[in-house]
Amino acid sequence: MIPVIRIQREDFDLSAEIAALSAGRADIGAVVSFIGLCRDEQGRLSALELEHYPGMAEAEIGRVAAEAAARWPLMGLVAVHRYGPIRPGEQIVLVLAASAHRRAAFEAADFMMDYLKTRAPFWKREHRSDGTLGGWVEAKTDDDDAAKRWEPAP
Amino acid sequence: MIPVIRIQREDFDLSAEIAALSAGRADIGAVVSFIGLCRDEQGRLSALELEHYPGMAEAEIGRVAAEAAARWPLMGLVAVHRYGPIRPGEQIVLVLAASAHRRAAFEAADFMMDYLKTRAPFWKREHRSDGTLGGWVEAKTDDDDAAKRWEPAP
Amino acid sequence: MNAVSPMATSATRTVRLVYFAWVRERVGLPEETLDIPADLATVVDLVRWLKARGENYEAAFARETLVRVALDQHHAKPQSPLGNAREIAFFPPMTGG
Amino acid sequence: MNAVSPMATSATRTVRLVYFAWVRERVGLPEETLDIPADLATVVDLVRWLKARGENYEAAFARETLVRVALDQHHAKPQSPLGNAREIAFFPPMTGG
Repeated sequence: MIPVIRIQREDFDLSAEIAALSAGRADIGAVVSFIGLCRDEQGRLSALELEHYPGMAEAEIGRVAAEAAARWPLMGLVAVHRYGPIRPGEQIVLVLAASAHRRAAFEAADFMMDYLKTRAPFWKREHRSDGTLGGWVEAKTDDDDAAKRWEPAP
Repeated sequence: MIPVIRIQREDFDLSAEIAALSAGRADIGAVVSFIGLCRDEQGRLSALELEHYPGMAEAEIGRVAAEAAARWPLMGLVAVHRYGPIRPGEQIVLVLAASAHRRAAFEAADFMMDYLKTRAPFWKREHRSDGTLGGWVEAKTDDDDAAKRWEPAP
Repeated sequence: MNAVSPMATSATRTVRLVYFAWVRERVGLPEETLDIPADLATVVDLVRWLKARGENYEAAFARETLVRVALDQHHAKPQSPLGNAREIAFFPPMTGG
Repeated sequence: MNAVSPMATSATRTVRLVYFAWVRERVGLPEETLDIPADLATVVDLVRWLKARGENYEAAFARETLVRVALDQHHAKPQSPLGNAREIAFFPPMTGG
Protein backbone atom coordinates (compact mmCIF):
# COMPACT_ATOMS: atom_id res chain seq x y z
CA MET A 1 0.00 0.00 0.00
CA ILE A 2 1.63 3.24 -1.15
CA PRO A 3 0.03 6.36 0.37
CA VAL A 4 -0.98 9.10 -2.06
CA ILE A 5 0.17 12.50 -0.79
CA ARG A 6 -0.32 15.73 -2.66
CA ILE A 7 0.22 19.37 -1.77
CA GLN A 8 -1.52 21.53 -4.32
CA ARG A 9 -3.07 24.90 -5.02
CA GLU A 10 -6.02 23.42 -6.96
CA ASP A 11 -9.21 21.98 -5.52
CA PHE A 12 -9.72 18.18 -5.29
CA ASP A 13 -12.62 15.84 -5.99
CA LEU A 14 -13.49 13.31 -3.30
CA SER A 15 -15.42 10.90 -5.55
CA ALA A 16 -12.55 10.81 -8.04
CA GLU A 17 -10.07 10.05 -5.24
CA ILE A 18 -12.23 7.19 -3.96
CA ALA A 19 -12.70 5.84 -7.49
CA ALA A 20 -8.93 5.86 -8.06
CA LEU A 21 -8.35 4.12 -4.74
CA SER A 22 -10.86 1.32 -5.30
CA ALA A 23 -10.64 0.83 -9.07
CA GLY A 24 -10.47 -2.83 -10.09
CA ARG A 25 -10.48 -4.28 -6.59
CA ALA A 26 -13.14 -5.88 -4.40
CA ASP A 27 -11.33 -6.37 -1.12
CA ILE A 28 -12.06 -2.95 0.38
CA GLY A 29 -14.99 -2.98 2.79
CA ALA A 30 -14.77 0.49 4.29
CA VAL A 31 -13.67 3.93 3.16
CA VAL A 32 -13.61 6.79 5.64
CA SER A 33 -12.99 10.29 4.37
CA PHE A 34 -12.45 13.62 6.05
CA ILE A 35 -12.81 16.96 4.33
CA GLY A 36 -11.80 20.18 6.06
CA LEU A 37 -13.54 23.29 4.75
CA CYS A 38 -12.90 27.00 5.10
CA ARG A 39 -15.46 28.64 7.43
CA ASP A 40 -16.45 32.30 7.16
CA GLU A 41 -16.65 32.68 10.97
CA GLN A 42 -20.07 34.36 10.93
CA GLY A 43 -19.15 36.44 7.90
CA ARG A 44 -15.98 37.82 9.48
CA LEU A 45 -13.64 36.21 6.92
CA SER A 46 -13.31 36.68 3.17
CA ALA A 47 -10.56 34.07 2.81
CA LEU A 48 -7.84 32.08 4.49
CA GLU A 49 -4.33 32.23 3.07
CA LEU A 50 -2.45 29.00 3.57
CA GLU A 51 1.33 29.18 3.72
CA HIS A 52 3.35 25.96 3.72
CA TYR A 53 6.90 24.67 3.82
CA PRO A 54 7.44 23.10 0.40
CA GLY A 55 9.28 19.82 0.58
CA MET A 56 8.81 19.35 4.30
CA ALA A 57 5.00 19.38 3.94
CA GLU A 58 5.09 16.33 1.65
CA ALA A 59 7.81 14.67 3.73
CA GLU A 60 6.06 15.16 7.07
CA ILE A 61 2.64 14.02 5.84
CA GLY A 62 4.45 11.04 4.32
CA ARG A 63 5.92 10.19 7.72
CA VAL A 64 2.48 10.44 9.37
CA ALA A 65 1.02 8.24 6.62
CA ALA A 66 3.78 5.65 7.11
CA GLU A 67 2.93 5.53 10.83
CA ALA A 68 -0.76 5.02 10.02
CA ALA A 69 0.09 2.27 7.53
CA ALA A 70 2.23 0.51 10.15
CA ARG A 71 -0.53 0.74 12.72
CA TRP A 72 -3.64 -0.31 10.76
CA PRO A 73 -4.16 -2.84 7.93
CA LEU A 74 -4.90 -0.25 5.26
CA MET A 75 -5.67 -0.87 1.60
CA GLY A 76 -5.50 2.78 0.65
CA LEU A 77 -4.50 6.09 2.20
CA VAL A 78 -4.79 9.51 0.58
CA ALA A 79 -3.90 12.95 1.94
CA VAL A 80 -4.35 16.10 -0.13
CA HIS A 81 -3.64 19.52 1.37
CA ARG A 82 -4.17 22.77 -0.47
CA TYR A 83 -2.21 26.02 -0.11
CA GLY A 84 -2.75 29.58 -1.29
CA PRO A 85 -5.94 31.61 -0.86
CA ILE A 86 -9.04 29.60 0.01
CA ARG A 87 -12.48 31.14 0.28
CA PRO A 88 -15.23 30.25 2.78
CA GLY A 89 -17.05 27.09 1.73
CA GLU A 90 -14.04 25.79 -0.21
CA GLN A 91 -12.17 22.60 0.61
CA ILE A 92 -8.78 22.77 2.38
CA VAL A 93 -7.78 19.22 3.18
CA LEU A 94 -8.79 15.66 2.34
CA VAL A 95 -7.89 12.44 4.10
CA LEU A 96 -9.11 9.05 2.88
CA ALA A 97 -8.47 5.69 4.53
CA ALA A 98 -9.60 2.35 3.10
CA SER A 99 -9.55 -1.02 4.79
CA ALA A 100 -11.39 -4.35 4.85
CA HIS A 101 -13.24 -3.26 8.00
CA ARG A 102 -14.62 0.00 9.31
CA ARG A 103 -12.72 0.30 12.60
CA ALA A 104 -9.30 0.49 10.93
CA ALA A 105 -10.55 2.98 8.34
CA PHE A 106 -12.13 5.26 10.98
CA GLU A 107 -9.14 5.18 13.30
CA ALA A 108 -6.57 5.73 10.55
CA ALA A 109 -8.43 8.73 9.11
CA ASP A 110 -8.90 10.21 12.59
CA PHE A 111 -5.21 9.64 13.43
CA MET A 112 -4.09 11.20 10.12
CA MET A 113 -6.11 14.35 10.79
CA ASP A 114 -4.91 14.74 14.37
CA TYR A 115 -1.27 14.48 13.31
CA LEU A 116 -1.71 16.52 10.17
CA LYS A 117 -3.04 19.34 12.36
CA THR A 118 -0.09 19.29 14.72
CA ARG A 119 2.80 18.18 12.47
CA ALA A 120 2.18 19.25 8.86
CA PRO A 121 3.96 22.58 8.24
CA PHE A 122 1.02 24.77 7.18
CA TRP A 123 -0.03 28.12 8.61
CA LYS A 124 -3.33 29.91 8.12
CA ARG A 125 -3.72 33.66 7.91
CA GLU A 126 -7.07 35.41 7.96
CA HIS A 127 -8.27 37.87 5.35
CA ARG A 128 -11.21 39.83 6.74
CA SER A 129 -14.45 40.67 4.98
CA ASP A 130 -13.77 44.38 5.63
CA GLY A 131 -10.74 44.13 3.33
CA THR A 132 -8.08 44.20 6.02
CA LEU A 133 -5.47 41.56 6.61
CA GLY A 134 -6.19 39.56 9.75
CA GLY A 135 -3.75 37.77 12.00
CA TRP A 136 -2.19 34.34 11.83
CA VAL A 137 -4.54 31.68 13.19
CA GLU A 138 -3.28 30.49 16.57
CA ALA A 139 -2.67 26.81 17.17
CA LYS A 140 -5.12 25.16 19.52
CA THR A 141 -3.93 23.18 22.51
CA ASP A 142 -7.00 21.05 21.68
CA ASP A 143 -5.14 19.82 18.65
CA ASP A 144 -2.10 18.80 20.66
CA ASP A 145 -4.39 17.00 23.10
CA ALA A 146 -6.12 15.25 20.19
CA ALA A 147 -2.81 14.03 18.80
CA LYS A 148 -1.76 12.76 22.24
CA ARG A 149 -4.74 10.34 22.23
CA TRP A 150 -2.74 8.10 19.89
CA GLU A 151 0.34 7.84 22.05
CA PRO A 152 0.83 4.79 24.27
CA ALA A 153 -0.23 5.34 27.88
CA PRO A 154 2.79 6.38 30.01
CA MET B 1 -30.71 20.21 11.29
CA ILE B 2 -32.94 17.62 9.64
CA PRO B 3 -31.14 14.32 8.96
CA VAL B 4 -31.43 12.92 5.42
CA ILE B 5 -32.28 9.21 5.50
CA ARG B 6 -32.86 7.11 2.43
CA ILE B 7 -33.32 3.39 1.86
CA GLN B 8 -32.94 2.66 -1.82
CA ARG B 9 -32.10 0.02 -4.41
CA GLU B 10 -30.03 2.45 -6.54
CA ASP B 11 -26.42 3.45 -6.01
CA PHE B 12 -25.52 6.82 -4.45
CA ASP B 13 -22.94 9.51 -5.18
CA LEU B 14 -20.85 10.76 -2.29
CA SER B 15 -19.75 14.05 -3.89
CA ALA B 16 -23.35 14.91 -4.76
CA GLU B 17 -24.45 14.22 -1.17
CA ILE B 18 -21.71 16.47 0.22
CA ALA B 19 -22.54 19.18 -2.30
CA ALA B 20 -26.22 19.06 -1.29
CA LEU B 21 -25.27 19.22 2.37
CA SER B 22 -22.95 22.20 2.09
CA ALA B 23 -24.58 24.19 -0.71
CA GLY B 24 -24.79 27.91 0.04
CA ARG B 25 -23.29 27.78 3.49
CA ALA B 26 -19.86 28.56 4.93
CA ASP B 27 -20.20 27.48 8.54
CA ILE B 28 -19.25 23.82 8.05
CA GLY B 29 -15.61 23.12 8.87
CA ALA B 30 -15.54 19.32 8.77
CA VAL B 31 -17.30 16.58 6.83
CA VAL B 32 -16.65 12.95 7.70
CA SER B 33 -18.03 10.26 5.46
CA PHE B 34 -18.17 6.50 5.68
CA ILE B 35 -18.81 4.22 2.72
CA GLY B 36 -19.34 0.49 3.18
CA LEU B 37 -18.53 -1.60 0.13
CA CYS B 38 -19.31 -5.18 -0.87
CA ARG B 39 -16.20 -7.40 -0.65
CA ASP B 40 -15.72 -10.52 -2.77
CA GLU B 41 -14.06 -12.41 0.11
CA GLN B 42 -11.08 -13.61 -1.96
CA GLY B 43 -13.30 -14.33 -4.95
CA ARG B 44 -15.73 -16.53 -2.98
CA LEU B 45 -18.72 -14.22 -3.48
CA SER B 46 -20.55 -13.11 -6.63
CA ALA B 47 -22.97 -10.85 -4.75
CA LEU B 48 -24.62 -9.99 -1.46
CA GLU B 49 -28.41 -9.87 -1.33
CA LEU B 50 -29.65 -7.32 1.18
CA GLU B 51 -33.08 -7.87 2.72
CA HIS B 52 -34.62 -5.15 4.85
CA TYR B 53 -37.72 -4.35 6.87
CA PRO B 54 -39.41 -1.54 4.93
CA GLY B 55 -40.75 1.16 7.18
CA MET B 56 -38.80 0.09 10.23
CA ALA B 57 -35.46 0.55 8.41
CA GLU B 58 -36.17 4.27 7.84
CA ALA B 59 -37.70 4.66 11.31
CA GLU B 60 -34.83 2.99 13.16
CA ILE B 61 -32.08 4.84 11.28
CA GLY B 62 -34.07 8.00 11.98
CA ARG B 63 -33.98 7.24 15.71
CA VAL B 64 -30.22 6.62 15.59
CA ALA B 65 -29.77 9.90 13.67
CA ALA B 66 -31.86 11.77 16.25
CA GLU B 67 -29.61 10.43 19.00
CA ALA B 68 -26.51 11.55 17.10
CA ALA B 69 -28.02 15.00 16.54
CA ALA B 70 -28.80 15.32 20.25
CA ARG B 71 -25.28 14.28 21.18
CA TRP B 72 -23.12 16.33 18.79
CA PRO B 73 -23.49 19.85 17.32
CA LEU B 74 -24.11 18.69 13.76
CA MET B 75 -24.80 20.84 10.72
CA GLY B 76 -25.66 17.92 8.47
CA LEU B 77 -26.27 14.19 8.78
CA VAL B 78 -26.95 11.80 5.91
CA ALA B 79 -27.52 8.04 5.94
CA VAL B 80 -28.21 6.09 2.76
CA HIS B 81 -28.58 2.31 2.84
CA ARG B 82 -29.10 0.16 -0.24
CA TYR B 83 -31.06 -3.10 -0.50
CA GLY B 84 -31.34 -5.79 -3.17
CA PRO B 85 -28.45 -7.51 -4.93
CA ILE B 86 -25.07 -5.76 -4.59
CA ARG B 87 -21.95 -6.96 -6.37
CA PRO B 88 -18.38 -6.93 -5.04
CA GLY B 89 -16.84 -3.49 -5.30
CA GLU B 90 -20.26 -1.77 -5.16
CA GLN B 91 -21.34 0.60 -2.43
CA ILE B 92 -23.77 -0.58 0.28
CA VAL B 93 -24.06 2.20 2.81
CA LEU B 94 -23.15 5.85 3.23
CA VAL B 95 -22.98 7.96 6.36
CA LEU B 96 -22.04 11.64 6.29
CA ALA B 97 -21.68 13.94 9.28
CA ALA B 98 -20.91 17.65 9.05
CA SER B 99 -19.98 20.01 11.86
CA ALA B 100 -17.99 23.15 12.57
CA HIS B 101 -15.15 21.02 13.97
CA ARG B 102 -13.67 17.65 13.15
CA ARG B 103 -14.12 15.84 16.47
CA ALA B 104 -17.93 16.05 16.37
CA ALA B 105 -18.04 14.98 12.71
CA PHE B 106 -15.76 11.97 13.30
CA GLU B 107 -17.57 10.81 16.42
CA ALA B 108 -21.05 11.22 14.95
CA ALA B 109 -20.18 9.26 11.78
CA ASP B 110 -18.52 6.52 13.84
CA PHE B 111 -21.52 6.36 16.21
CA MET B 112 -23.98 6.23 13.30
CA MET B 113 -22.18 3.28 11.72
CA ASP B 114 -21.89 1.33 14.98
CA TYR B 115 -25.61 1.68 15.67
CA LEU B 116 -26.61 1.18 12.07
CA LYS B 117 -24.78 -2.17 12.16
CA THR B 118 -26.55 -3.38 15.28
CA ARG B 119 -29.97 -1.71 15.05
CA ALA B 120 -30.93 -1.11 11.40
CA PRO B 121 -33.09 -4.03 10.20
CA PHE B 122 -31.03 -5.30 7.27
CA TRP B 123 -29.80 -8.84 6.62
CA LYS B 124 -27.13 -9.95 4.18
CA ARG B 125 -27.19 -13.23 2.29
CA GLU B 126 -24.26 -14.52 0.28
CA HIS B 127 -24.40 -15.56 -3.35
CA ARG B 128 -21.34 -17.63 -4.17
CA SER B 129 -19.13 -17.37 -7.22
CA ASP B 130 -19.82 -21.06 -7.99
CA GLY B 131 -23.48 -20.17 -8.58
CA THR B 132 -24.85 -21.60 -5.34
CA LEU B 133 -26.79 -19.69 -2.74
CA GLY B 134 -24.71 -19.10 0.36
CA GLY B 135 -25.92 -18.64 3.92
CA TRP B 136 -27.09 -15.59 5.82
CA VAL B 137 -24.18 -13.55 7.12
CA GLU B 138 -23.89 -13.99 10.89
CA ALA B 139 -23.89 -10.98 13.15
CA LYS B 140 -20.56 -10.24 14.80
CA THR B 141 -20.29 -9.80 18.53
CA ASP B 142 -17.63 -7.24 17.54
CA ASP B 143 -20.43 -5.04 16.29
CA ASP B 144 -22.31 -5.23 19.58
CA ASP B 145 -19.11 -4.40 21.41
CA ALA B 146 -18.50 -1.46 19.07
CA ALA B 147 -21.98 -0.08 19.73
CA LYS B 148 -21.48 -0.44 23.50
CA ARG B 149 -18.55 2.01 23.34
CA TRP B 150 -21.10 4.84 23.13
CA GLU B 151 -23.07 3.89 26.22
CA PRO B 152 -22.37 5.65 29.50
CA ALA B 153 -20.08 3.69 31.81
CA PRO B 154 -22.14 1.59 34.26
CA MET C 1 -57.52 -20.15 38.56
CA ASN C 2 -60.59 -18.05 39.33
CA ALA C 3 -58.88 -14.94 38.01
CA VAL C 4 -58.76 -16.35 34.48
CA SER C 5 -62.36 -16.81 33.39
CA PRO C 6 -63.18 -19.02 30.38
CA MET C 7 -64.30 -15.88 28.58
CA ALA C 8 -60.97 -14.15 29.08
CA THR C 9 -58.93 -17.12 27.86
CA SER C 10 -60.99 -17.48 24.71
CA ALA C 11 -60.71 -13.75 23.88
CA THR C 12 -58.37 -13.06 21.00
CA ARG C 13 -56.92 -10.10 19.15
CA THR C 14 -55.66 -9.79 15.62
CA VAL C 15 -52.00 -9.06 14.92
CA ARG C 16 -49.82 -9.00 11.86
CA LEU C 17 -46.69 -11.10 12.18
CA VAL C 18 -43.77 -10.41 9.85
CA TYR C 19 -40.63 -12.50 9.44
CA PHE C 20 -37.26 -11.73 7.89
CA ALA C 21 -34.18 -13.58 6.64
CA TRP C 22 -33.80 -17.12 8.01
CA VAL C 23 -36.70 -16.68 10.41
CA ARG C 24 -38.89 -16.03 7.35
CA GLU C 25 -37.44 -19.08 5.59
CA ARG C 26 -38.03 -21.39 8.55
CA VAL C 27 -41.55 -20.17 9.22
CA GLY C 28 -42.16 -20.45 5.48
CA LEU C 29 -44.04 -17.15 5.24
CA PRO C 30 -43.00 -13.50 4.89
CA GLU C 31 -45.99 -12.46 6.97
CA GLU C 32 -49.35 -13.59 8.29
CA THR C 33 -52.30 -12.17 10.14
CA LEU C 34 -53.25 -14.21 13.19
CA ASP C 35 -55.75 -14.09 15.99
CA ILE C 36 -53.68 -14.56 19.12
CA PRO C 37 -54.99 -15.15 22.64
CA ALA C 38 -55.54 -11.80 24.31
CA ASP C 39 -53.88 -13.03 27.49
CA LEU C 40 -50.43 -13.53 25.98
CA ALA C 41 -48.54 -10.99 28.04
CA THR C 42 -45.01 -10.85 26.67
CA VAL C 43 -42.99 -11.60 23.56
CA VAL C 44 -41.83 -14.87 25.12
CA ASP C 45 -45.46 -15.90 25.71
CA LEU C 46 -46.20 -15.28 22.04
CA VAL C 47 -43.10 -17.21 20.90
CA ARG C 48 -44.09 -20.24 23.03
CA TRP C 49 -47.65 -20.07 21.68
CA LEU C 50 -46.30 -19.96 18.10
CA LYS C 51 -43.96 -22.91 18.74
CA ALA C 52 -46.96 -24.99 19.77
CA ARG C 53 -48.57 -24.29 16.39
CA GLY C 54 -46.20 -26.33 14.25
CA GLU C 55 -42.76 -27.58 13.37
CA ASN C 56 -41.97 -24.59 11.18
CA TYR C 57 -42.29 -22.27 14.19
CA GLU C 58 -40.38 -24.79 16.33
CA ALA C 59 -37.53 -24.58 13.81
CA ALA C 60 -37.60 -20.79 13.55
CA PHE C 61 -37.55 -20.33 17.33
CA ALA C 62 -35.38 -23.34 18.21
CA ARG C 63 -32.91 -20.94 19.79
CA GLU C 64 -35.30 -18.38 21.21
CA THR C 65 -32.57 -16.06 22.40
CA LEU C 66 -31.17 -15.75 18.88
CA VAL C 67 -34.37 -14.33 17.41
CA ARG C 68 -34.92 -10.57 17.70
CA VAL C 69 -38.30 -8.90 17.88
CA ALA C 70 -39.81 -5.55 17.01
CA LEU C 71 -43.19 -4.31 18.23
CA ASP C 72 -44.76 -1.83 15.82
CA GLN C 73 -41.32 -1.28 14.26
CA HIS C 74 -39.50 -0.64 17.55
CA HIS C 75 -36.90 -3.06 18.87
CA ALA C 76 -38.15 -4.98 21.92
CA LYS C 77 -36.93 -7.73 24.24
CA PRO C 78 -38.22 -11.23 25.03
CA GLN C 79 -39.69 -9.96 28.30
CA SER C 80 -41.28 -6.88 26.72
CA PRO C 81 -45.08 -6.73 27.15
CA LEU C 82 -46.91 -7.12 23.85
CA GLY C 83 -49.20 -4.24 24.81
CA ASN C 84 -51.40 -3.29 21.92
CA ALA C 85 -48.78 -3.94 19.25
CA ARG C 86 -50.44 -4.59 15.90
CA GLU C 87 -47.31 -5.47 13.90
CA ILE C 88 -44.90 -7.91 15.47
CA ALA C 89 -41.70 -8.74 13.58
CA PHE C 90 -39.24 -11.58 14.19
CA PHE C 91 -35.81 -11.65 12.60
CA PRO C 92 -32.16 -12.68 13.15
CA PRO C 93 -29.56 -10.27 14.55
CA MET C 94 -29.05 -7.50 12.01
CA THR C 95 -26.16 -7.59 9.55
CA GLY C 96 -26.59 -4.36 7.60
CA GLY C 97 -24.15 -1.54 7.25
CA MET D 1 39.31 27.89 28.60
CA ASN D 2 42.22 25.93 27.19
CA ALA D 3 39.86 23.42 25.59
CA VAL D 4 38.39 26.07 23.29
CA SER D 5 41.17 27.25 21.03
CA PRO D 6 40.84 30.52 19.10
CA MET D 7 40.88 28.51 15.91
CA ALA D 8 37.92 26.35 16.98
CA THR D 9 35.78 29.32 17.99
CA SER D 10 36.41 31.11 14.74
CA ALA D 11 35.52 28.05 12.64
CA THR D 12 32.15 28.42 10.90
CA ARG D 13 29.86 26.38 8.72
CA THR D 14 27.27 27.47 6.18
CA VAL D 15 23.58 26.79 6.74
CA ARG D 16 20.36 27.83 5.06
CA LEU D 17 17.84 29.32 7.45
CA VAL D 18 14.17 29.43 6.41
CA TYR D 19 11.33 31.21 8.18
CA PHE D 20 7.56 30.87 7.91
CA ALA D 21 4.41 32.79 8.85
CA TRP D 22 4.94 35.39 11.61
CA VAL D 23 8.50 34.24 12.24
CA ARG D 24 9.24 35.12 8.61
CA GLU D 25 7.49 38.48 9.01
CA ARG D 26 9.41 39.39 12.16
CA VAL D 27 12.79 38.32 10.81
CA GLY D 28 11.90 40.18 7.63
CA LEU D 29 13.22 37.48 5.32
CA PRO D 30 11.81 34.23 3.93
CA GLU D 31 15.27 32.66 4.02
CA GLU D 32 18.95 33.43 4.24
CA THR D 33 22.25 31.63 4.00
CA LEU D 34 24.52 32.28 6.97
CA ASP D 35 27.89 31.22 8.24
CA ILE D 36 27.28 30.17 11.82
CA PRO D 37 29.91 29.33 14.43
CA ALA D 38 30.75 25.66 14.17
CA ASP D 39 30.59 25.29 17.95
CA LEU D 40 26.89 26.09 18.29
CA ALA D 41 25.75 22.75 19.67
CA THR D 42 21.97 22.90 19.88
CA VAL D 43 18.97 24.70 18.44
CA VAL D 44 18.81 26.89 21.54
CA ASP D 45 22.46 27.89 21.02
CA LEU D 46 21.64 28.95 17.46
CA VAL D 47 18.55 30.89 18.55
CA ARG D 48 20.55 32.84 21.16
CA TRP D 49 23.27 33.55 18.58
CA LEU D 50 20.61 34.82 16.13
CA LYS D 51 18.98 37.02 18.79
CA ALA D 52 22.34 38.74 19.33
CA ARG D 53 22.43 39.66 15.64
CA GLY D 54 19.58 42.16 15.66
CA GLU D 55 16.21 43.38 16.81
CA ASN D 56 14.34 41.53 14.09
CA TYR D 57 15.61 38.20 15.47
CA GLU D 58 14.93 39.42 19.02
CA ALA D 59 11.31 40.02 18.00
CA ALA D 60 10.93 36.72 16.18
CA PHE D 61 12.32 34.70 19.10
CA ALA D 62 10.97 36.88 21.93
CA ARG D 63 9.09 33.85 23.20
CA GLU D 64 11.62 31.15 22.37
CA THR D 65 9.39 28.30 23.44
CA LEU D 66 6.69 29.36 20.98
CA VAL D 67 8.89 28.98 17.92
CA ARG D 68 9.18 25.53 16.40
CA VAL D 69 12.19 24.24 14.51
CA ALA D 70 12.92 21.69 11.80
CA LEU D 71 16.37 20.36 10.95
CA ASP D 72 16.64 19.26 7.33
CA GLN D 73 12.82 19.12 7.18
CA HIS D 74 12.40 16.99 10.32
CA HIS D 75 10.76 18.42 13.44
CA ALA D 76 13.27 18.98 16.23
CA LYS D 77 13.32 20.40 19.77
CA PRO D 78 15.13 23.33 21.38
CA GLN D 79 17.65 20.94 22.95
CA SER D 80 18.21 18.94 19.74
CA PRO D 81 21.83 18.97 18.51
CA LEU D 82 22.25 20.87 15.26
CA GLY D 83 24.45 18.08 13.93
CA ASN D 84 25.25 18.62 10.29
CA ALA D 85 21.85 20.10 9.43
CA ARG D 86 22.12 22.24 6.29
CA GLU D 87 18.55 23.57 6.25
CA ILE D 88 17.20 24.92 9.52
CA ALA D 89 13.59 26.17 9.59
CA PHE D 90 11.85 28.28 12.23
CA PHE D 91 8.08 28.70 12.33
CA PRO D 92 5.06 29.08 14.64
CA PRO D 93 3.02 26.09 15.81
CA MET D 94 1.28 24.60 12.78
CA THR D 95 -2.31 25.46 11.93
CA GLY D 96 -2.97 23.38 8.82
CA GLY D 97 -5.64 20.76 8.32
